[in-house]
Amino acid sequence: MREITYRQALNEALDEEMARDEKVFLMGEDIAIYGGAYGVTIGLLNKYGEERVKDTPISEAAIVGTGLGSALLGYRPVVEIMYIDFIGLCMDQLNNQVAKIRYMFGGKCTVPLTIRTEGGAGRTLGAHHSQSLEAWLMHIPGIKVVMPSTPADAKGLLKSSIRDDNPVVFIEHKMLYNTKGQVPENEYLIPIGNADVKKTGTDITILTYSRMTLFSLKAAEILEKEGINVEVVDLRTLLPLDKTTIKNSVMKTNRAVIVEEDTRTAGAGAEIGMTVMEECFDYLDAPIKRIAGADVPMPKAPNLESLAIPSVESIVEGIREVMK
Amino acid sequence: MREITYRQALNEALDEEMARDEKVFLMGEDIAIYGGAYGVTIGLLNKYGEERVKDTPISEAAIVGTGLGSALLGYRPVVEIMYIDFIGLCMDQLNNQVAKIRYMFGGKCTVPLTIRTEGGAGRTLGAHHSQSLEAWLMHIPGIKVVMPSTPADAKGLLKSSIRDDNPVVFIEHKMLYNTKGQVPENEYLIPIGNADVKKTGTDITILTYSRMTLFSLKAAEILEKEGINVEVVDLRTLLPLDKTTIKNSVMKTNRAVIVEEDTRTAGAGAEIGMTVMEECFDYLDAPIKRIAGADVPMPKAPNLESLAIPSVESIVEGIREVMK
Amino acid sequence: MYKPSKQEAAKLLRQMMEIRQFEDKIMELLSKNIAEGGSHLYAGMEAVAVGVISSLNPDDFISSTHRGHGHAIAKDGDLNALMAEILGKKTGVCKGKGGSLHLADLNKGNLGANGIVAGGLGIATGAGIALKMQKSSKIVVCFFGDGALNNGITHECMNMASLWKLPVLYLCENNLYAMSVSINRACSVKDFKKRAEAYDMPAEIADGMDVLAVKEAAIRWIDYVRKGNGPCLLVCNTYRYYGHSRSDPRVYRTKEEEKFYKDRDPILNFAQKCVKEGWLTEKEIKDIEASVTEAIEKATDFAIKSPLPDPEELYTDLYV
Amino acid sequence: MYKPSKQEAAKLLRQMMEIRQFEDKIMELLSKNIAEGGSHLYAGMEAVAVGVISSLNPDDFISSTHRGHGHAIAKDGDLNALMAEILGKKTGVCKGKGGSLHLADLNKGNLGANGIVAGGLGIATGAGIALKMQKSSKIVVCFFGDGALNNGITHECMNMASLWKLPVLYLCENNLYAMSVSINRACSVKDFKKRAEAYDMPAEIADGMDVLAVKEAAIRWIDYVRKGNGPCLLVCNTYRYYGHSRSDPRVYRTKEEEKFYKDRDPILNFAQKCVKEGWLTEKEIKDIEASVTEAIEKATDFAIKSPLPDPEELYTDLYV
Ligand SMILES: Cc1ncc(C[n+]2csc(CCOP(=O)(O)OP(=O)(O)O)c2C)c(N)n1
Ligand SMILES: Cc1ncc(C[n+]2csc(CCOP(=O)(O)OP(=O)(O)O)c2C)c(N)n1
Ligand SMILES: [Mg+2]
Ligand SMILES: [Mg+2]
Repeated sequence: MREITYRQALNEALDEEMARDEKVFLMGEDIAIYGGAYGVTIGLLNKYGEERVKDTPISEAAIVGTGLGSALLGYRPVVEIMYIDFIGLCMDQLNNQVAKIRYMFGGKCTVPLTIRTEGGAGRTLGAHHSQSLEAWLMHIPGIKVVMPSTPADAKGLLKSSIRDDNPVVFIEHKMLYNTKGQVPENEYLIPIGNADVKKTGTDITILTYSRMTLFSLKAAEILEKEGINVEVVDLRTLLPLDKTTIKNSVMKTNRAVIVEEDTRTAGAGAEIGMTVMEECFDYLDAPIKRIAGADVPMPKAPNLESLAIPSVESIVEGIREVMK
Repeated sequence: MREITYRQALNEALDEEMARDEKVFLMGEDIAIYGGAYGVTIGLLNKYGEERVKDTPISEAAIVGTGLGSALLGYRPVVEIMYIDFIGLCMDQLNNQVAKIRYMFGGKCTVPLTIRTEGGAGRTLGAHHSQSLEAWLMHIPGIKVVMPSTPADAKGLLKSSIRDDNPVVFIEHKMLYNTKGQVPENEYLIPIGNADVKKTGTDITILTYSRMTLFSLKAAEILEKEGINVEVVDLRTLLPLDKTTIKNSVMKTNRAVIVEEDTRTAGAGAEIGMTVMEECFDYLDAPIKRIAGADVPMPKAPNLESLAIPSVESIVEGIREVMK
Repeated sequence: MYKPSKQEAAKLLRQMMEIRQFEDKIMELLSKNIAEGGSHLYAGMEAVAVGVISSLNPDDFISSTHRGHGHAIAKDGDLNALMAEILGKKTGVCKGKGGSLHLADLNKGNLGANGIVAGGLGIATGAGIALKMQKSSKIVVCFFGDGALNNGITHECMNMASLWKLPVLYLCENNLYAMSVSINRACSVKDFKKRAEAYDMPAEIADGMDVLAVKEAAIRWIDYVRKGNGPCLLVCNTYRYYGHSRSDPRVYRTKEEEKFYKDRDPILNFAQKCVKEGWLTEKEIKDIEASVTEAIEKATDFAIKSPLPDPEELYTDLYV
Repeated sequence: MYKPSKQEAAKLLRQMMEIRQFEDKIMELLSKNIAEGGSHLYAGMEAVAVGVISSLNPDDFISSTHRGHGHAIAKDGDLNALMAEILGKKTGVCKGKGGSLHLADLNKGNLGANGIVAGGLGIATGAGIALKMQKSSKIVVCFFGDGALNNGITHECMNMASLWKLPVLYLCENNLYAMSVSINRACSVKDFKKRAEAYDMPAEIADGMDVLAVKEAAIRWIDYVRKGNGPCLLVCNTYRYYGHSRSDPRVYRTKEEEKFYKDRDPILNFAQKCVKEGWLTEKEIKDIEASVTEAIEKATDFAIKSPLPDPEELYTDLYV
């Protein structure tokens, strides 16, 4: 194995899938000449040409809508919405067309469309470039929602997303692009819908995903020294949730904390929490706790931005409380 | 008091507020000449003229966006999105502009904008005209979300929404427009953010809102005969949630069931449930249960449509289970 | 003027009659509460769907609208399956899950009706991307109403299609109103061709009450698009006879206006022309009409007698 | 050609210099990691903001873009408060909560920068509705980039504004690129005026590198809008000197092209013209420049020394 970045892992996934299946093509703002706002598509224009790597106008609704149209005719488009903050511009296409069309048509079509986007805070970009809106997407039956935390997961899950005959929204995190990790040289896939226990533990379960997995692992290290043995479950896929892994973990530890970067109210953590409630109520020794983003637009000021999302410290603090 | 319909109550609220404050004006598709798809604005064009009752082109994003612009300059627009199913078309305006602008600008503006819309199933209109998307809206800090179940609540809450200096999304239900109820003759307001105990009880709490309040009350009647004494809490406002009323009720009954029409996963019920979990864990004698819509687009077939949302029977059944 | 063969004239007339009688039947079923929910009826506009779609190859694509019965029938839709779908029956073309607003049949090139105004523009334009990448000679006709002209995605899609020279014929059915709002109160420009010029796209306005006029223009523009010249806009001026939906009292338009258009009825006038030009005899026309009536009765019967979907169907067909 | 008074010439030059030096300073702060996050810089485009906004009354409104520093400064923005805002400081014009992408000052008629491309179109058009209802003689100038032209809401708003004859001047800053995508690869029509014609709106294209040319056109169109004639579109052709953001290697454009525009620098050329026309002496220009440098240094100092917001500020200013 070798170490590569999350960005490179994503790039490899796209490259491999494009080489493997000529029906795969890319479309989005600044993905061709520029290589994507965060550099994920660099090099692909030169390798696959303009037809398969399309720069688009700033037309988010049309990007998703035309992605759908081409998918209905047998292509496997991977379209990019530059920031998840802009997803509101294509929510109608995503919710009413992409997600529902197969069902509405009585199963007579498939929509092998992947929508790549990125989210999260950390670069002090302010309220329009720092959001985590996965909760909206979890509430759309008909799509899948994937949010990888490591380079290896990112690669394996993006490849699975592209091969999936269902629409998948694949959400990257801006603060992960430069993170490095071991990634197999050989081709591999990671199945959508499987959580991954990133650290085993016996005292308490953290249910988390995306960048917060890294924060949670660091918190677990600190807590280890205090004798608190934390299990960190990286959900990886938010829709569908891997109820089995969640259940197995919480039935073992009898305590669950959810760590999520999105704003707390009606966030992803609410569904994750209720899943625990419904699957493991009798095993719970303490209330399920959410450590979540503050219910505010993301402020610019760097100190406020840090306060607006969970930190390693606030996770440590929160777990100490539950363990009291 | 007299009995009037939910539709009439809404119409009175608009009429009274327009008469009271010339800064109030209406804007939306087919609200003027036609009087609104569900007849809520009938008569207002004649009374207040074209300038204050504006028919718009089919431009949902612009309807919300221009509503915001006029609110920033001191007007109190009440804009209509004909079906909540179309809210995806203006999610960006709602989430990124309407909800965030006051915070982003350091509190230097107010947005006294009301967005009226309607939702819900029951008319076999299919997947694009039957949704309940309140969960998306609850996840937007900066707005309020109101969903009345009775004519009296509808009137008092719509008047409060219009007078509120914050943006409010006011969600009506298509199956309630023809329902009747006692509505005071004199002017009154109902504060946003207060739940209402529509029936007191001792054995179990139903937390619900909008049309499902009616279903829940019917279920409570049936259960009464079986000796199960149900308390029905009509939340009325989903954002902010009335935690005090929720807490008081569940601490008394020790059991909570959420009845919601929206699709279950990451629905409004998840947040309501987690609120109960966080506020009342130690008082719970049974797991919190969600009785919710099926995780599918709304099917056309009338039998499937009925199955896709909670029914009086499924509520009764669900409560019997919790009481076992 | 386009001159159809005898056979062709019979087919055009038949299809228009099928649509008219289908819609009249749906209205009847709605009034009797046999059909539930809403249906936007195509009566009055038959010349558009039939004129355009009869000029396509069977393997070309269309995307349709909330007013989609006419397009579905013209695109070789099965009357039984369409009627059953509108009633939400198991035997419907979408198994009863779609309904009137979501009639679709991909095998026949119908990419679907749509409950969202302008909701089909993305689908059609994306199909255009696919066809262009396949170097296919197939094309897509994207139907939409005058009301859809003012929605954002229409703009985005037309711009994209023109930029990339996609094989899409944008077909605007201008029936003067979007629900209750007349074009003059919704669209800032009188001449809809200007909307196409904004994307450097050619445009033409045709008489949508005259099936031969529609065909004449459609054939020309289909050919233009098929040859790889990129998209174009064809506006067909037409009129819907019924209200927007069942409960619409139509206060926004006058009885005179309604009469003006009904006097130009696309079916009556074409039938007269067929006789005058010697394409069909009165007798032949009566026979067609009778046979259509029979087909619609059969379809109605089929639909009414068909069972509702099985309850388990609630959860099928969502994910692959 | 528009002829400014001596005082006016000095003011135009001063404002353009303020913007240029402000942006150069931000670039410096970004490189030194004193400023964090992104900033889209206005350098090169100064003639547009200054030419247009100097032609407005102080109580007129503007809406701005993601590239909004120039508009904010020209709309009488306080340099200290703007610089502090970009650094996210408590003393910023939005208390440090907005940042570069959200500079706003309603008291001065600046309805705000916007992180969403075309995000200001609704706000500006809605402000137009309010002004029209008030029968005010104030107007709104709605700034947006060439890239925003192809977004749906632009279409919806322009249609609405023209339909209702709202007092909005749509001001397209055409700097040839939206991030890396050139106008030819994003916009299907070469002549942007056609976009306005699609809404029956007049349009003009002005040289956005020449502050007097901008002013000349702006004065005319502001007057047109103020008189109640409805909206119009003014396109100013211009160029941004820096990359789209800090990390942009600018592979999508040539060094020759960059040089071509830098040779037409709006500040240098206007300064030369001022001398040539006798509006200002070289000495006066030097003095202005020096005084601007001092103001920018002072603002930088102010911003850097200002504290971050108090932690409690996280939860304030959300609801009234
Ligand atoms: C996005 C959206 N907005 C509003 C509606 C409600 N609605 C359904 S049909 C219609 C009018 C459409 O007018 P037009 O496009 O001219 O088609 P027509 O009905 O005249 O055939 C409206 C407003 C909708 N379905 N979708
Ligand atoms: C809706 C939306 N899509 C994409 C972006 C990312 N983005 C920021 S600026 C920009 C280019 C804008 O180009 P233009 O409108 O021409 O303005 P310019 O940057 O050239 O001044 C893009 C794509 C965004 N902020 N908002
Ligand atoms: Mg119409
Ligand atoms: Mg540009």
